[in-house]
Amino acid sequence: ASNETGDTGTDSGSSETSGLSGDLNGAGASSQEKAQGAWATGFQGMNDGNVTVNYDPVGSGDGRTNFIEGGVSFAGSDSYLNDDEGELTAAKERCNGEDPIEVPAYVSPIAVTFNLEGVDSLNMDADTIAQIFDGKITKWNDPAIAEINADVDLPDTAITPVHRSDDSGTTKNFTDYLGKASSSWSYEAEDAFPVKGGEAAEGTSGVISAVSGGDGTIGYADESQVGDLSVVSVKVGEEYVAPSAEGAALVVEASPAAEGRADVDMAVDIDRTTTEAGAYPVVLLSYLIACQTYEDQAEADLVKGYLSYIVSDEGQQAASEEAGSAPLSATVAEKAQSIVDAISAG
Amino acid sequence: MAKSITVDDLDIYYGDFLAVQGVSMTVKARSVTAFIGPSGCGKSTFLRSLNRMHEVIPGARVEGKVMVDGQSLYDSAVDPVAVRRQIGMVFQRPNPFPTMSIYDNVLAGNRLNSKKMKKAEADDIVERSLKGANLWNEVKDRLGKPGMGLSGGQQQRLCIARAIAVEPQVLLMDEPCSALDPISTSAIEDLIHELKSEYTIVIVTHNMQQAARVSDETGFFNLKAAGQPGHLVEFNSTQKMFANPDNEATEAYISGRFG
Amino acid sequence: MAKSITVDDLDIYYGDFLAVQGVSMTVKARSVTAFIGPSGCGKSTFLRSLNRMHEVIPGARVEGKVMVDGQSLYDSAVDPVAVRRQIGMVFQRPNPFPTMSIYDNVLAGNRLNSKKMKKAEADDIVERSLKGANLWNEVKDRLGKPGMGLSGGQQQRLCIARAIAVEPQVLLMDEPCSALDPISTSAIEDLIHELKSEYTIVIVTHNMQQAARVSDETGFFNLKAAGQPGHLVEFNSTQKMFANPDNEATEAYISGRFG
Amino acid sequence: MATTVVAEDTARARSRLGDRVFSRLALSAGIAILAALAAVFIFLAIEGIPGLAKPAEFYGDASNFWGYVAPLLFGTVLAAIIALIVAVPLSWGIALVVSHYAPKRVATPIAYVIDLLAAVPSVVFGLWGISVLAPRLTPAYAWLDENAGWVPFFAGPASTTGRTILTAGIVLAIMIIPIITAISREVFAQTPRLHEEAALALGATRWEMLRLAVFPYARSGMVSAVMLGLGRALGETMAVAMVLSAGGGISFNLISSTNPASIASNIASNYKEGTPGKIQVLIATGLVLFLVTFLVNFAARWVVQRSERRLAR
Amino acid sequence: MSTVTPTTPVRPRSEAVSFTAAKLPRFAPALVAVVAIAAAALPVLFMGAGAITWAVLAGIVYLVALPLWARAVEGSRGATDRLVTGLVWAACAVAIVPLVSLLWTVVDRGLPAINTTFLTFSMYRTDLDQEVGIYHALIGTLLITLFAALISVPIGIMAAIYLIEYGKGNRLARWITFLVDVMTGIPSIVAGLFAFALFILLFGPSTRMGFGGSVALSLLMIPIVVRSTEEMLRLVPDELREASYALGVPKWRTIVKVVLPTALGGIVTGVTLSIARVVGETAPLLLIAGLTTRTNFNVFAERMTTLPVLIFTQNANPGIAETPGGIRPGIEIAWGGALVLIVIVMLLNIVARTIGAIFAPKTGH
Ligand SMILES: Nc1ncnc2c1ncn2[C@@H]1O[C@H](COP(=O)(O)OP(=O)(O)OP(=O)(O)O)[C@@H](O)[C@H]1O
Ligand SMILES: Nc1ncnc2c1ncn2[C@@H]1O[C@H](COP(=O)(O)OP(=O)(O)OP(=O)(O)O)[C@@H](O)[C@H]1O
Ligand SMILES: [Mg+2]
Ligand SMILES: [Mg+2]
Ligand SMILES: O=P([O-])([O-])[O-]
Repeated sequence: ASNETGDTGTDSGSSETSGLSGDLNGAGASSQEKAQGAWATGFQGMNDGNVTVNYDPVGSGDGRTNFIEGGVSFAGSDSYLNDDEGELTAAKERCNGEDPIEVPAYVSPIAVTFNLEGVDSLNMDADTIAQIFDGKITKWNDPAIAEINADVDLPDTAITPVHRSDDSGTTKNFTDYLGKASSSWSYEAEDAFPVKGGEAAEGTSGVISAVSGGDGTIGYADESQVGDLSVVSVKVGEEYVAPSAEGAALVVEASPAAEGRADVDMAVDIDRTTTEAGAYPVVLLSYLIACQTYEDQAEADLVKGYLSYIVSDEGQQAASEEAGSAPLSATVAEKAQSIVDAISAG
Repeated sequence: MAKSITVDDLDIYYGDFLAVQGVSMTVKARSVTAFIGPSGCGKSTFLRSLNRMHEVIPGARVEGKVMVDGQSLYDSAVDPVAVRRQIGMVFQRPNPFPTMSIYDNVLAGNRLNSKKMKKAEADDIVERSLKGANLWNEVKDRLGKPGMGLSGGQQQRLCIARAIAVEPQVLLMDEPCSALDPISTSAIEDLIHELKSEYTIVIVTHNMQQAARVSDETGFFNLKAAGQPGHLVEFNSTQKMFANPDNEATEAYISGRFG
Repeated sequence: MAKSITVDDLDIYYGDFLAVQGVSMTVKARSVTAFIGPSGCGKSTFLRSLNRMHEVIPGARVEGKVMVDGQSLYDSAVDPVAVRRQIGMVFQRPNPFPTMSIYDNVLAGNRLNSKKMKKAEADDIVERSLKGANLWNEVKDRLGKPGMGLSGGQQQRLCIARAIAVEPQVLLMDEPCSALDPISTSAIEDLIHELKSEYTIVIVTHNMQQAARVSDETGFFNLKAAGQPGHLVEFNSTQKMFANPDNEATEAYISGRFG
Repeated sequence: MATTVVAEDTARARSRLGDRVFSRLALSAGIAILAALAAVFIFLAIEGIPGLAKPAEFYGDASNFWGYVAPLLFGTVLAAIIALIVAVPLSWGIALVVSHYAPKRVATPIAYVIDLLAAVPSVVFGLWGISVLAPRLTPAYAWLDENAGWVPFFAGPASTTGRTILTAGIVLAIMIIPIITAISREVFAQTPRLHEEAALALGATRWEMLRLAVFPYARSGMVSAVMLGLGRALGETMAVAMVLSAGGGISFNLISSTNPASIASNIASNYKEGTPGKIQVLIATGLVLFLVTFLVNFAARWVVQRSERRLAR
Repeated sequence: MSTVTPTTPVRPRSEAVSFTAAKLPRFAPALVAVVAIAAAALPVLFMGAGAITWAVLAGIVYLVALPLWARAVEGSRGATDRLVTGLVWAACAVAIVPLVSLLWTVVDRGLPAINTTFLTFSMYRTDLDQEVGIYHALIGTLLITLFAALISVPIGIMAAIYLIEYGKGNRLARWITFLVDVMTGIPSIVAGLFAFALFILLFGPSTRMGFGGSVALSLLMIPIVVRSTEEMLRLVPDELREASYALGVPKWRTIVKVVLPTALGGIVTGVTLSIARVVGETAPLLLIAGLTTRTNFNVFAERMTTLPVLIFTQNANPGIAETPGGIRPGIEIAWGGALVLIVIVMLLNIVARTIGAIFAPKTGH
């Protein structure tokens, strides 16, 4: 195509030109797709269009499998590697026995969004949200909701909770939040939505269409995709916090590292019960998974260059612009930068 | 109950192609009328216009008048289905229904009336019709077998049986014997003789002897030249036609005959 | 170049059904042999076994011997395709190729066998063959038009033209004139007369006069009873057959004749 | 001109060789299909059989594989049946309009427009199903719930978004209409004139002519067409995944938002986030679907053969 | 029916039936239609139902009233015929409605996206402000589908030839016919998984190639090609084959030169249909053909984007709109891509029909 000639984008505004060339292939979480598009664009611009980054949004699980089998150089994943099915060990094997790198790359608030005639915004605590999605609260004028929203005139409409029908990182993070922050949610955090019944929809865009297509619907989705729909402000400490990029980044920064992980592994267990002011704990955190060393020098350079661009200010800003994600906080970004900068050929 | 048919200045078209031009004649009730003429002169086409079978070909149409017992056949109020029920037809090529047994083929037309028929009555119709078509003896043991398994001549007789099974008023036959052997032909001719006391019969034939033998009146069709429409050259009593035709062309055609 | 055909105790089957039983005869080279007999007696079936067309029907097979100029037709070394190229056939029902023009239909046998031909040569073959089939005048202005647009009789003559265009050694004709008018029939009969000086011709016909007129020898087939296989009743010179047949059944059939 | 029936060796050899090569080619093509199918089956078996006996946590709510696959299977079959019930009469109707009712001027555009339908990507069917069709059907579902709630199919509560199994069935129906129509109209149109005229000359109305001459002739083609449509309905992935509000168990309730997923859509939805063990389970469900199409075709064939035998009497 | 003894030949019916006696006036359908529309308007007016309800009610009233009237005047046969005619046209109308709605939706939402940039640019960018297009996916779709057709059309047609011309009724042929039917039920996602597994096995884990997608699509195409071709070959009269054999034409040439051309119209329809069937497939392609922003002309190496995959991924992750409440860029690309895809198949259809018309049996003047 006429836009693919090598000299386009020289005025991309990137401060440095790393002078790399070749193809870099990744695969994984579809949540990262738009952000990956932005990163690829920036990285390709830095290298005068001599580089092509391909990212197959096949899903986190398949992305991890692909990475482990050596099909791609890096993976994007909504959950960190674990050894429930030996994936962590396998990834280590794939990386010549070295611990795989996992760095946070994409942070996005998950909005609880609803469509109810005459109502623009609502406050809810974790318990209320949990009971709604568990099918325990079935009317919008239920006392549990009415109590918190004294100044809203709630109709007697039935609540239709909308959840994801496909396995998804969003669901896992959302149910993780419900499980940890509320006392009434008895299910494990899982990719598959655990409650039978309710309305199910495919993908984030499916949830958005379902929510906007019915009256009295409520669902959860990546905040950047919510558009005109109303969102719930979630109780954090004593405040009700609307989803925001800053709030999301704050939570990630404040969350403890997962236990027993290597230095290069920045897996965190998000602190869903934080009471820090302004923090918004219903977040999705998506990682990049790569190796510390690659056999091929060119591959190592590309992975290193690309990942360090991603965690850089510039990269995070590009993703925020294109995909609406929350830029990593300075401390997290700094640590990630130091890890990816150590990628080498060996 | 048989009908007479009066045709007045009939033009028959296939789309833009004028196949037959300006035919006028009267087919008498309770008689046999034969059409003869060289191949391609429009005999089949004209015959098909007598029971509105012509119009089933896309683009085909007629101009002019066909009156059956005083009713105009091409009147807009006329139902072609009712016409075809009463003016039956046997085609040049045998066309039994391929998926039906011999028995069902004979009854195909009767079953359309969705009258529930008793088995005995149905058996009776089948037997009478097949006997009428001189096929009974050959197929009586395999009435349940498919009609397509018969030889060409047998198939044609099956089609004749099927046509007479619905007891039409007029019977149009387009070279019904061209695929038949002499014995079957003779049986059909006998049948025509028998039927004409009550039916009006129109038959297209290439066989001049057959025309002479079975028909009361004969029409001779011809083409003026290749590519030109066919037209009716002469229509006369068969006797006169074969003994002393009015028209030179007729004489030429009939005397150039043999067979 | 013509061939003689010797048939020895031939049984012909459709699956388990024995259609024709125990036929023996010799068809002389450079002569016309006619087969007559009532419908369904197996004339077509027998004819088709002479150029191995019978076996294209699933389950169909023969037992016995057919020798063409001393070569056994059903020998395993014999290629049926080669047989059919030299023993041509015209069918009871006209079957022009629907995708081809009149011109291409005539040349089908030549072209399909992938012979490369010059345009002039091809034109020549088409003209000769169509003239031979007495169709040239009617179609010479529309050679490029589809063959299916012709009337029934025209189509049949087209098929005859197609068969003689490949210049076979033997020509089998299954009631080639049953859809033809007298003028065309006469032309075909003339053609047969002409061709027999170089070809061996076998013709099935229902028309006793035709058999008498064109053939040198005649075979009479019959069924012993319905459901029984057909068999050859008598095979004799046509003259003898029509004047003074050996067999009573033949006499009965021929004298019960007309047409 | 050759003097022997056994024509020159070269010619014979050529035609023999041509025939041999061609028939071998044809045979190999047939065998290639068998091989491809066998390969798919072996692949499904190798990857899927371990998925039949995993620890219970792999099967969600169910305790074993069969409990997991049963509602999926039910959903697959239910959606396909709805699709066939809707699509088959419509398709045959359109095919008849095109082949026997409409004048050519009208028939050609209709046929053309229906063919276009075949080209619409599944994804777009899905998008259209969610954004256009489902909302239109919501009032109808509410009405059914109120007025026909006693019929188990319409037991309700009616979905407020309209993304029910009935909607999915209708979307599937629209997707298979072009397939069924295209093949049916070809076979309808191929009925020999001779037979149609035979029927008309007996005084048959147009419908009677269709029954007498066209349908018997076209029957095998009509069955093929339906089987092709059924195959697509059973195996359709994306449109169902997008339109259907899945996640329920076995239920004949057609208008609620709790529906069983179909096997194919379930694979597509859950494959991407799946861990290796989970994927084996999903592929095992694919194996089940494969076997089901096998059985359905077996049954269909049996029915057709029986009716043909009855016809031959 | 007269009571004749079985041996008497049949006689014409004694009652003379008029040709005109029993027929509804010509304007009857139109009249009933008007009345039906008016009658259906009543509940619409009083109960406030919408246009759809109105149309449905009117249709039902028409389908009941006209046959009933015909039954009274023409008898049951006429009534049945009219009912069927009504039903058949109704089926057509009912099927056209969603189609038109669908096409309208696609055109309405897709048209704004389409311009030269959209058609000639890929999605490869070096700057976020650069414009993008679907050229790469267009090429990918065309090539992958082309190769899928190159695999399936010969195999499918040859297999159908085997079934009809050679295998007629033998055990192997029966099995193939049966298994082809089974094959139609392979879900596209399974075809994709299969192709993916196969190519990984053959060429290593990092294999991504368009050809893998072609193989997956072939699995979906072949049964359609076989089935439709089979039906069309079955309809070629044996007389034609015999005519050709009788000219000394070998069987294979008869098939190639006589049988196939006669059936060509239908075969072409079947092939077009099969292409249309797979050209919109998403699931199998994402796995094995991957996704890239660049244009790739080589189906045998590297990732290749196709339109359906692009539509799917763009719709799933549409990004954020430039202005709040505006159309998300991915959504616009998705609908634009869908429109282009439909236009491609439309063109393909026209080409196929033209070919079909050129080679179709010529019956008229
Ligand atoms: N379906 C058709 N479409 C167009 N033209 C046709 C059609 N059928 C016949 N014709 C043409 O109409 C003319 C008359 O044909 P018709 O079949 O009526 O002749 P015919 O006298 O019956 O000939 P035959 O004795 O050979 O049967 C011929 O020129 C023929 O080519
Ligand atoms: N394809 C077939 N399959 C089974 N039986 C057949 C087949 N064709 C013909 N027959 C049977 O074989 C016998 C001989 O048929 P054939 O067509 O050879 O008779 P024919 O003498 O040519 O009759 P006609 O004069 O009517 O053409 C008949 O009983 C017929 O029913
Ligand atoms: Mg005629
Ligand atoms: Mg015969
Ligand atoms: O990003 P998802 O995994 O929720 O699609």
